Amino acid sequence: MADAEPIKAIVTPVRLEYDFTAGKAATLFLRGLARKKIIGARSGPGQPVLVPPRGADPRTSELAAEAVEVKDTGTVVTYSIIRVPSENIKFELPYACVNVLLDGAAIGFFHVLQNCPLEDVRIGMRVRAKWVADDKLTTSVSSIEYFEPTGEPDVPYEKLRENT
Amino acid sequence: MRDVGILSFAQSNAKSELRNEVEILLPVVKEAVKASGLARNDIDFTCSGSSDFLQGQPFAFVMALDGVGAWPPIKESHVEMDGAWALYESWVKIQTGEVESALIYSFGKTSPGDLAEVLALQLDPYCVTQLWPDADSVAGIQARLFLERSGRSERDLAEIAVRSLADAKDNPHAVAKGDFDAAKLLSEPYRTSPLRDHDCPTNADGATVMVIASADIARKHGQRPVWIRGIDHRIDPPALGVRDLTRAPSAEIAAGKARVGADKIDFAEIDAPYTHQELILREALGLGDGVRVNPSGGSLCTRTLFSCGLNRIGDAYQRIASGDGDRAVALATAGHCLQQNLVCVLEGE
Amino acid sequence: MADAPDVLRGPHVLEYPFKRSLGPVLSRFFTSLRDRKFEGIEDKDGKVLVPPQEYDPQTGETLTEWVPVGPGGEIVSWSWVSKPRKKQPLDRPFAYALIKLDGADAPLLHAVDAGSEEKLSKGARVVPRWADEPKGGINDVVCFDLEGK
Amino acid sequence: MANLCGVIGIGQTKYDAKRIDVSMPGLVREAALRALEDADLSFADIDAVVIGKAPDMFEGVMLPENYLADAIGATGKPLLRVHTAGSVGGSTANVAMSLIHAGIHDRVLTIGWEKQSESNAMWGLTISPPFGVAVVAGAGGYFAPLIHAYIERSGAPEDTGIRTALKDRQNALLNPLAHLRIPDIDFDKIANSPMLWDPIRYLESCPSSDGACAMVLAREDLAEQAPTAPAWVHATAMRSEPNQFPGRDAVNPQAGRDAAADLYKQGKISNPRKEIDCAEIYVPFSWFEAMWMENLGFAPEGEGWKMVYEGATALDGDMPINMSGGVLSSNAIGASGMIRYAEAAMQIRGQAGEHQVDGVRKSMGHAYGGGSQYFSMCLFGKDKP
Repeated sequence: MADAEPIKAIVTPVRLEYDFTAGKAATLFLRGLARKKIIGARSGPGQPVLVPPRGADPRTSELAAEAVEVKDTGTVVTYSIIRVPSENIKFELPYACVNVLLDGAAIGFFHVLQNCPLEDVRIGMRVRAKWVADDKLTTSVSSIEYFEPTGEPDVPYEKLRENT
Repeated sequence: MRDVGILSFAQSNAKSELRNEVEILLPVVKEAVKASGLARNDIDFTCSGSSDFLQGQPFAFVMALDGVGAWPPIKESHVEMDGAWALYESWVKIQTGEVESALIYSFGKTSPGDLAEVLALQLDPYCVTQLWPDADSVAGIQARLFLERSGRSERDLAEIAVRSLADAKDNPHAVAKGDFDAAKLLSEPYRTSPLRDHDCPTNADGATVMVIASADIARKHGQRPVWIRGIDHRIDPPALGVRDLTRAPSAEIAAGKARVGADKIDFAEIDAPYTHQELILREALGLGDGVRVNPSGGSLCTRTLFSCGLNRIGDAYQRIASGDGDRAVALATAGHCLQQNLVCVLEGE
Repeated sequence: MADAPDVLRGPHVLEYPFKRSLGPVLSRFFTSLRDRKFEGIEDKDGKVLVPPQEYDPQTGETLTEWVPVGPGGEIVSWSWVSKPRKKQPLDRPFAYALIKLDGADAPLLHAVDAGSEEKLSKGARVVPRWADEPKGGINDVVCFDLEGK
Repeated sequence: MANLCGVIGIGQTKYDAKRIDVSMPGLVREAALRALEDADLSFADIDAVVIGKAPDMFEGVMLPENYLADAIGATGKPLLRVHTAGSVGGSTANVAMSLIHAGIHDRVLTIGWEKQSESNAMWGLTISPPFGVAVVAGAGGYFAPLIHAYIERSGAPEDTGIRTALKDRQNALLNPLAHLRIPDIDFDKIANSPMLWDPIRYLESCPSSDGACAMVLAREDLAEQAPTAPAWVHATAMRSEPNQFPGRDAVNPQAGRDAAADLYKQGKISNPRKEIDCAEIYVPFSWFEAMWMENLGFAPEGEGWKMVYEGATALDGDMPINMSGGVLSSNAIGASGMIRYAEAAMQIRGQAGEHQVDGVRKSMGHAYGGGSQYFSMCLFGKDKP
């Protein structure tokens, strides 16, 4: 024992369990996903629709609690091709991570894009949510398996600039 | 030093809160801003306090910006500490002359995690955390040493709990409250000896918000100005075996710097999560037996971690503002066994 | 949103095996523990600290004087845990205690397996119960037992 | 501002992927002691400590500064812990400076640190709550889309990022403390390095480092007595804005523009590119140099990439940026912002060794964090303001 190597490092495992609460606005959104609907929220009529909603309109800090359904189609406002592995991420590498401005929403929504060659991914591309099978729908963003191209003509960048 | 006055204070405390931090903060910020008489955009500086580990999510304070009026961009800072230290940073900022007013907020959710285990991560990560001592046991070790040194009894501790719970009845924001009998409490089993349930804090979820300003603005506010007459904070060494756990030298130094003893203290609001800690802090602050402590019920009845220190200062402010006393001391604590303390002396005009 | 739905809740687990490099002081302390020996370090006032601190708690000066201590010691203070948690060192009621090892001045926090709280007192003598296969770490000491148990 | 503040001591650790030779206290202390040595002071001379780091989850210790109190000589003193995401190293220093400006303390020690090897930054940055799906892989996953948007807007040539990376990696060879020092670095080596998050290549990304950086600050009369002439603080600025909202320009954020405007106004700077001699800017991914040149007003909007192309940001250019090798060469997250400040101050004090720019009279430090939401900046001068 005496001539064993000195201890230079120790491993201290930490495992903490939390009972996470989603909050009111996010609950509306998540319950919508289980019904194949994308529900955003706004602070009042004429105000921008936030998806996913976090409870407030960040520009005004007014409560954004009015539920508004948006479409499951949208436009890629920006993207990245992910080629680096990361813990907690389940997609096969490489994959396209896209920020989608859903039709009817005022802020972009991050998800993955599939059924599209990586070299074709571009800003302005029209996409649609691919939902999981009805019996797999849950109160989770994973109810949307991925986004895929619709084949519609691209939206010119100038129209999107505000949202990048 | 420039005179700095408190313009308003608002709080939200609940045993368990299902809203997210944005949803909790938003109405409390609105209430405090409205009561300050200032428009949100006219408040020069913003500073917040919170801890990522309570929720188990890094950067919780980043999302909180949605609910606190951060557009157009604000001069803002965040301490990974109780909001009382955010108040300190804001007070310093006003002292520099760069700003005239500040919004301070803090939030904490103790309910999502197993707090006893979460707080073990605050101990020595090499030699102590892996034994997973829960916070109540660590406080119990301190309590036993204190009772032995001071000659106080478990009955003295129970009476602190009885008094705090009774006082909390008048505080609509208090989470635990009611009429209890010391003898009956003492017949209950120990939780972590020598502490029983009544000696340990009732943890809560919530937020606190305060608005402060320099003298000219504070005087225009209309209601009785309440001034921050002294504010200071200090820290003791971390190792539990190294310090005298029966005393809080950091609180003592801070009390001296904040000039607690310069004049008569009418009452105190002390962030003492455990009954015996109130007695340790009473000594450190040099408070006589006649000084009323924690008319709000204190952190024993409502401990919204990372928010309850600022909450005590806010409670003291509200009491003075409403005319119930002229000079008060408030204390916020952090770390195990009162390791770090902030002392704030408030005075009504 | 008058008919706000019941707010969703779900389990969230934060888990990581943090790897801690030790530096010279903790490395020596844990290596000694692996060899079933306690060592402390002297602070600037000549007090022996266990676990060893890298720096003087009051002045921040570097500490270098090692002193063998223990293995036995006495209880300075304790708190009785009647309902142990899963992560805690023992699965039956036990005490967390500050233990002053023989030759040390500052006490060390560890668990004491006494069976019942009545057997504990200030000054009670304890001895370490070593792990079957010490690996170098505070858990090389499973807990302390009352001496002569 | 009422009271002047000077930087009189600077200390940094050697940055490395894994500083397995030290504990957390040992790491932080290495920087603190070097800063004290530079100022010819000891812990006893320090009135207060202001410390910053990014999320506690990186090390798995809650409020680690409480555990570190004696290692950093804070016993019996005020100890403040700042956390403003990636900008924290800068904002920590700003808070420490405000203690001197306010006349509250005479000498303050400020420290930024991170020991990322205790866990894994990619884990720490992708912790996501239930009901979500992690799609954004680490910081690169978040910032790569912004770079795409920048390219789309500005028409910047696609090798802009490679050029910045080459410049920073060459500068790092002149800085003995830098984590990544690649002796045979050249354009092709960067261009051929693996693409991680399009358009960010491996060698266009910051590493994950262990390290700490510390500064000793002092009030005017004490700073004048320092063994090495101080870098005077001419101005500090901080701004924050929400993460995501309709119409938010995340490529050229308003908070950054406002902070820069505030800094220049306080520092009486009318033409930053002319009047500031060099700057250390927070560039964790190569393209951000071009983007921040615009945000900081060194270049007109859409033309930041031209400064990179023209070599203006090189060590011998008219606006040297990241002489130390920058965040691309050493990234201990909680320290990174303070390193920017410290390196900018070292340029004023003539302490930058092989990466020293001649005749620096004014320099700037910059940090940002969150989703390009948090900004902190500092302007230093050789002369008093």
